[in-house]
Amino acid sequence: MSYLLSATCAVPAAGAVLTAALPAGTTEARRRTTKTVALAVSVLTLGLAAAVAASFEPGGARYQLTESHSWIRSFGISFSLGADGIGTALVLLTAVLVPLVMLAGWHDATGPVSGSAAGSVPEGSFESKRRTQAFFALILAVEAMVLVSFLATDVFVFYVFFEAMLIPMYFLIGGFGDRAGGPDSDRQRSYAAVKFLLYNLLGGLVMLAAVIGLYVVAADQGQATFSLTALTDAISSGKLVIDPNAQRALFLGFFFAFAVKAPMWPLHTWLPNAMGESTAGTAVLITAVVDKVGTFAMLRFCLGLFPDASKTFAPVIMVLALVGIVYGALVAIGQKDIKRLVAYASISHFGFIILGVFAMTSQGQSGATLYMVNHGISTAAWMLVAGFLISRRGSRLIADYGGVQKVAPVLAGTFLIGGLATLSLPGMAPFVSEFLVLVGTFSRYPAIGVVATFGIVLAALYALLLYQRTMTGPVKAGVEGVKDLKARELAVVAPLVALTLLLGVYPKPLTDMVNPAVNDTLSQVHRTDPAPAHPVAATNGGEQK
Amino acid sequence: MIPAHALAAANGSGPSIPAPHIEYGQLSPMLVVFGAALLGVLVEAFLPRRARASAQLGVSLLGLGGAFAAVVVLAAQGHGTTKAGLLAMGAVAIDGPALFLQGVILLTAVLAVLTYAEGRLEPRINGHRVDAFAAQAAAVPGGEQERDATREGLRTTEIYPLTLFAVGGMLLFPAANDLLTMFVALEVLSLPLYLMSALARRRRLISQEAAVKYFLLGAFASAFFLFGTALVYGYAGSLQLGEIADVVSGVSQVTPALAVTTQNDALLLIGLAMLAVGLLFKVGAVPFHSWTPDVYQGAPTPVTGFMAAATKTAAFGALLRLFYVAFPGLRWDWRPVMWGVAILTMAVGAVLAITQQDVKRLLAYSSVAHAGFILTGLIATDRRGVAAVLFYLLAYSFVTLGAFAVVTLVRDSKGEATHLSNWAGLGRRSPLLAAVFALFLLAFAGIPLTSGFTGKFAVFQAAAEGGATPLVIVGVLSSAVAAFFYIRVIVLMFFSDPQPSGPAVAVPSPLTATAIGVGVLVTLGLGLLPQYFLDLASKAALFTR
Amino acid sequence: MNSLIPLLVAAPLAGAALLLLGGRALDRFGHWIATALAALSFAFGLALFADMLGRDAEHRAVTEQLYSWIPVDGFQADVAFQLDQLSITFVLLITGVGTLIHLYSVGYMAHDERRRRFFAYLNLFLAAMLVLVLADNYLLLYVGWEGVGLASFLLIGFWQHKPSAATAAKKAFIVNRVGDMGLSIAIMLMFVEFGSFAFQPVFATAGDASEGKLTAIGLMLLLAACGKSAQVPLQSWLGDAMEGPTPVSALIHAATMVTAGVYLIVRSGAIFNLAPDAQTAVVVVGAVTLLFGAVVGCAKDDIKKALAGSTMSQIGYMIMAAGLGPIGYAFAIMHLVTHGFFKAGMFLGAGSVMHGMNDEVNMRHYGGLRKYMPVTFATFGLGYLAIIGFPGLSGFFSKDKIIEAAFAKGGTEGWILGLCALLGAAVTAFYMTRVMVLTFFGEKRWQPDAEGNDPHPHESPKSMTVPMVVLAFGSVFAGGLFVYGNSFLHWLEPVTGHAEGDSPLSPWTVTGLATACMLAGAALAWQMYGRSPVPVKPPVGSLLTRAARRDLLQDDFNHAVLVRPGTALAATLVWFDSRGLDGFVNGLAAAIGGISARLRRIQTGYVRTYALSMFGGTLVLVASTLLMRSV
Amino acid sequence: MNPANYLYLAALLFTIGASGVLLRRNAIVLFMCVELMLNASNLALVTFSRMHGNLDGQILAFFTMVVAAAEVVVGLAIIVSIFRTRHSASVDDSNLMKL
Repeated sequence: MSYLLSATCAVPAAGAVLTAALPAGTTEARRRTTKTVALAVSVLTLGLAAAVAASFEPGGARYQLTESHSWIRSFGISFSLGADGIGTALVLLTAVLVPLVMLAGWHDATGPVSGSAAGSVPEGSFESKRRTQAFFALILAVEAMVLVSFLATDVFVFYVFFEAMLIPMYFLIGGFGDRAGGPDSDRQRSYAAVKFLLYNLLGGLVMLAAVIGLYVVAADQGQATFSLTALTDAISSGKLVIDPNAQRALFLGFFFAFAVKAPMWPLHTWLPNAMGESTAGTAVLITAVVDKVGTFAMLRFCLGLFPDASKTFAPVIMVLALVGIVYGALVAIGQKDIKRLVAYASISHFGFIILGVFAMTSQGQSGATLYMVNHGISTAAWMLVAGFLISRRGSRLIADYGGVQKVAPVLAGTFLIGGLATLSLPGMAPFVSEFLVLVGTFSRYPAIGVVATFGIVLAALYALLLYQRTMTGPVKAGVEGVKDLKARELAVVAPLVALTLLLGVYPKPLTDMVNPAVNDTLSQVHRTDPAPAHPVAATNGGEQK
Repeated sequence: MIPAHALAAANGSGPSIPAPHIEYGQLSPMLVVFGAALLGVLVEAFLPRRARASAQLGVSLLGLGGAFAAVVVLAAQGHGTTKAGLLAMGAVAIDGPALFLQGVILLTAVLAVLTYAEGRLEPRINGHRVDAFAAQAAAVPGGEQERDATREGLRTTEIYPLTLFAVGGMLLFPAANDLLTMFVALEVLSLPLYLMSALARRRRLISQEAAVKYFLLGAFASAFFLFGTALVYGYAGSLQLGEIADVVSGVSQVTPALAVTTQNDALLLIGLAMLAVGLLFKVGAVPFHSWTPDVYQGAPTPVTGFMAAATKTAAFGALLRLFYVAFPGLRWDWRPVMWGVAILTMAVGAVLAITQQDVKRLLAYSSVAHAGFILTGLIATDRRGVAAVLFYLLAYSFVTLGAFAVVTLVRDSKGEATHLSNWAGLGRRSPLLAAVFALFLLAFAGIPLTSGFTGKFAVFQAAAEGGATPLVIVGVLSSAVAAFFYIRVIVLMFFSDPQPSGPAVAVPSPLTATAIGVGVLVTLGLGLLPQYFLDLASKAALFTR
Repeated sequence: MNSLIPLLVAAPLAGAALLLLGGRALDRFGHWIATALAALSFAFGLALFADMLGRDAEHRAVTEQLYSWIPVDGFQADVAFQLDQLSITFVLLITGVGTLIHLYSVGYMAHDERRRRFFAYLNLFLAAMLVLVLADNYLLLYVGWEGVGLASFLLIGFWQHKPSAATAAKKAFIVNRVGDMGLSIAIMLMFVEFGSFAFQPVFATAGDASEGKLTAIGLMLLLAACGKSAQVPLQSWLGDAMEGPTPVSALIHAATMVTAGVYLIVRSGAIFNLAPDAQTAVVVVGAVTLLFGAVVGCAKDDIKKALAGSTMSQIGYMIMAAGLGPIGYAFAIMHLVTHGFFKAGMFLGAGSVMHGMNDEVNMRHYGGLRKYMPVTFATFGLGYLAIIGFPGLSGFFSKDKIIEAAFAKGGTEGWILGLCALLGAAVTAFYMTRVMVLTFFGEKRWQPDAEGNDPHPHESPKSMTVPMVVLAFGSVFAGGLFVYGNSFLHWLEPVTGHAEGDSPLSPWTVTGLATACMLAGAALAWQMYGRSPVPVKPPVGSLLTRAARRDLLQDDFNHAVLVRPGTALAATLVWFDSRGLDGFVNGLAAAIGGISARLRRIQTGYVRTYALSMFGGTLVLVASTLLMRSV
Repeated sequence: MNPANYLYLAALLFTIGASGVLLRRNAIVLFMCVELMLNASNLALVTFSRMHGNLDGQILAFFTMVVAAAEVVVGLAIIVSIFRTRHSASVDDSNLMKL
């Protein structure tokens, strides 16, 4: 048994404890030590994640590097981890983004708590001393829990961490704002944090009922276990037959939680608040990492455990996802707040991911998985640059900006790249995934595919409108002083841009990793790709000459 | 049962009265506690005032510790499992549940006694350290006599023997194997609690009011219990739970009297309902909960903590024994009714807590909601259900005690600052304490990786396996509502600005710190690595009869 | 030799990357790097062309598989290039004209502080355009397709500080996106139908698919072409795109990018040939745009916008020709190439005029410039003669062929199309003569600007005039060269196929008619603008003129039908999101809170009330226990 | 006499006691009503004891008396101390905590 996976999860967890335990940040030097330690831990995690990816053999078993430790025998729970292609891809995404988020939020935890209550944290108070530790420890805690969620091969273990990650996330949202809100930003932020927590908690609790229900149903048929692999094996071999009604109910229980987390229309309204009020780094953590657990879980748990119900509900879900695509984009167009705009854009993108998952074609699901990764990277770039901009001007309102490209061309350029990635420009990573999702959807549900394609026009609208309004035109009052990106900020954006381009031109390593897992998922739901009406002859592509 | 002819036979054979066989060894936990209580009374009578407090503390800790050691030894000897049996002529059952709950009660009591002895919170009076209890309980609040007593630094050290008596009753309550013993235990545990409620040093008026409400309603409930006892006795002709079960299921020999009384099922059913009323009152189930908020608020906070944790444990023990030993045959009659009670309890407790403004009342309603959750486990009517309830009680006791211990620390010039508005910004003033309280609240809310989650999972799983799926769904929804108010408190503590004249957090002595620390450890321990205790609970989950 | 194909793309791409990442250090000579790389790409193109000429017609097409791009089960997208006669034609046009325009820009942008970035974008455009024409499958074509869109966006909006430029750039991209949607759907349809979207397999299997499916694919491709080539109904962006620097208008919005739609349709000939309905749609779009653009061109006073209208109209010709099927494909491309020369030349001329006139674009403020800018006048004039189809110049031959082909379509359809084309030729002559006269003839009408500086019109530097001269050569001779021995037709035939139509008119008749139309149009324009002084302030004009000045109300239409309802919808949804969805959830929370507040009142604080609730509870408990038994 | 009559009486007494608890204001009277309920139970216990011919019920009745006595001690202590504070034995005056 290899311990690589548990090490990958344990390092950030231990790092969180270590960071929290470091001496209080009374001086700038100590604060820097704290940050450096946290960053080092996250880089170490990245190294371990890379090791996981390197030892993952695309052609091998579905779950590799598996390990299992007895945890709560009474409930049939063992702490089992295993990496499949989909999980590994997302582990990599997480491990890449966290150090960048830390670097981007290097100064987010210092200084006043918020614009309005600037004086509310007396210098030298316990809180002002511990804020840095708290911020970075919470990020590491989120990372650890997300990693476990991506690697868990036990339904219960997944559930526990799926749910537990809400708490550090909640404190990140509620405790650390971007200093750009209005006079009642404290109240807004705590509202956002509560909303985030309550929505997700409700989702999680409904899922809890379903998790229990699943166990009861399975135990009735002699499969008293939470092990995902054991359950899916039993289901596909017919040893475990879940009666259709029960299956539908359980599916909905699981799906509800994931749809809240993803978030899918109409359960999305927590996301704009949460992303709008938190720091840019936290917003990235939410939309690029934490929310991915939702879509990831749809693919792994909803489809794997409830194949028939998934098929039953697929059309309904696809329609909701479609509504989400168009709705999210339209509402994004109508936003006045930069970060909320990005949030609604994400809602639109999550629609695509869900579409891909439930199209149940290999293109759709591979596309959806790639989409998760690519959306993570591209939105991170977009959002973090937006955050840099907001921190300079101290406002989130689009109307407060104009002509930034004149004073900060690099910032504007990277912001444009982020926007172009968001609108899935070919040559950039999101295009690959979006097109796969569209093709996958179209090949089974042509009408939905066509309407979803309309989303690419709307995406261009919101992305370019935002760029036009903030970056171009004459320099607005208040923007003159905006400085261009600093070295630290460039170091955050550069890897993201590079990855966006690299995965746009050469996504093969990723697709190779993901494809076998997707095929396995498809075989779990007994779905095969629709065959072309008039397949071309075996000669595929060029090479005749 | 002592049949009349046996007595007659004894008469015939002369004046000698056959001595009942008493297993002192197995009863030693209770005997030790009662012995310590009596010793406490003697201490009160004979020791000089100065020495009393520490002597009482020592006696109590020794007594409780000794009793706990006895419980451990008994359990180790197998009295909880293989050697479980009826003692004292069938009046007391020492079996798994009894020993387990006795252990829980004793541990809670130890921690509670530690919080009683806390002397650093109240300001010193004339150089005397004083605790949370009235200087002289008999004195009129605000009167001359009270002023004198206060000036002399008097302390109501009677609280210790009273607690020991209550603990003795609590130990007996879940072990009581006939209705007589149960009734006596009920009274033995209740009467000291009535008095203890009245002993608050500050806010004596509401303390006295709490006592009188608790007393009158408690006596009222006891009357129902007693009448229920009479009716059940009338039906079955016996007070012993096992024999009642035999009569109910029709396996016992039918005497002429039984032939008449068993005709009348109403006797049995009304009796059962009334017994349930008496016990549901103690656990604080809706609609017998109305005393809880008032009493929890009015009683001295250390007493509230003790009461909330230990009374609930003991009462649920008795409820379990009553339903599982005496009335398993009536399952189809009481289960639907208890369904209703459980649903009402969960829903009303959660909904009413939302609008509370006082932290102690909030915790009181929370305890009502938790009674509902525990009832879902009770309804499972199998061994798993019992194990789940046992585990839940263990988890809940420590969280509750810890939470109330934290409440004692948040103070202003008027004593404890229990109004929630005073808690605003606590997380900024003393993050550690706020974090601890947040942990307890999260455990109450059932967030994974805390003991509350494990417990909730256990009872819901048991309920689902017992076929009570709707109950699980109501439980889940109530949990969501409940989460709302726990989170509200967290928001208040962390994300609101502190009031300028807000309360200060007192630095406790190691006594309270120990209580809180143990609470934290158990909360995390049972959340992260609960297996040992789940095993223990499931091993203990068999009633003897 | 084939390994040169990726280098074609790589050279300008490397240039773009280098210039963008290189930073300030490259400010001084970055433009020369870019120009050199464009020229290098042209050289590679020439080498490949020479190589191709060395092989016989059937073996000229080559493919170069680079790597597997998106491999997912059943879905194979490769980065693979296909170089055949059609694509090498485009390669030479793109890199050739591209290099000239790079050269021209060196002078034109000499004083722009962001010149390095401009050249980076130009290089990026070249790379994307080359990907577009070299791709061997539709998905890779799509990459180039949107890549040129991006370059176009960046270059139209190059002067971002002008809100009008930024708006125009965004508009261009978004309108193009609508077209791109068509291309996406077409690709998806192909994938569903054939399991592939690479050219060769799809074309080989196209015959198996139903006509309905092929029509659908064809219509979607047409939508894409409409977007990129500014055809009705997606034409609205092109006029605004003139906000970009003039070299951009010349290269992207005249010579190359906007003709990509024609390429797409010709390339997909195998599909269109089997979908007559789609072909009909194509010719209708072409014919309508031909006239639409021409009418708009007549009314504009902005020289670049007049030329843009002309571009639209000329591409309308090409699209129409492409819609005619095998009779027209080769001629569409031929006109495309000649148009590339003369229109690029004229745009550069216009740029040269603006350069000398302090960026004045209103032709009513020009006049008599031939004396001040002789080279510009000469080159522009040659381009003018070419576009109106003056006999012997390149436009004469290529347009003539299209008009012939239109008649050759046969039947009523043929007559309608032919007459449209003739009418278009007349109008073309009219508006181009108008441009020519207003700019170079008549009285000088320019005035000092606000600060009192006289414009001092002057000839442009060498780096600008040389490319104009070269292009003028092309405008004059390309047509004759192509028609000589039908060389161009034979060159393309292996790719596009060719069929002779059945024209009701003899070629000479058509030529005669076309020339007559041209002369009539030119004469009318001379009559209106050459014989009498031109008012500096435009006259009110007829209803049609006023509409044409507003681009035949295209923006008003779009605004009323799409923008305003769209904005309203977005605003409604924003409201719905916060009040509706969130309101529902908040309302639910408030409802629970309300229940709680109401329920709280039962906690009266009176012991007797509590006792009552207990008593009542007991009664209910007893009753329900009894009830359970009786049920 | 038919033992059922004793039971009816017991039920009646219990009901009277319970109604008293609900209706009376004076804490002492209220408490006495609880005592009445306990005694009603005692009557029932003794009756049943007699019916079944065993002594369990009677023994419980004795215990009840002891418990009742203990309750009186505790209860009076509490009630008296409240009375001394407020000079009122009405339970309706003890209404500081509510909602």
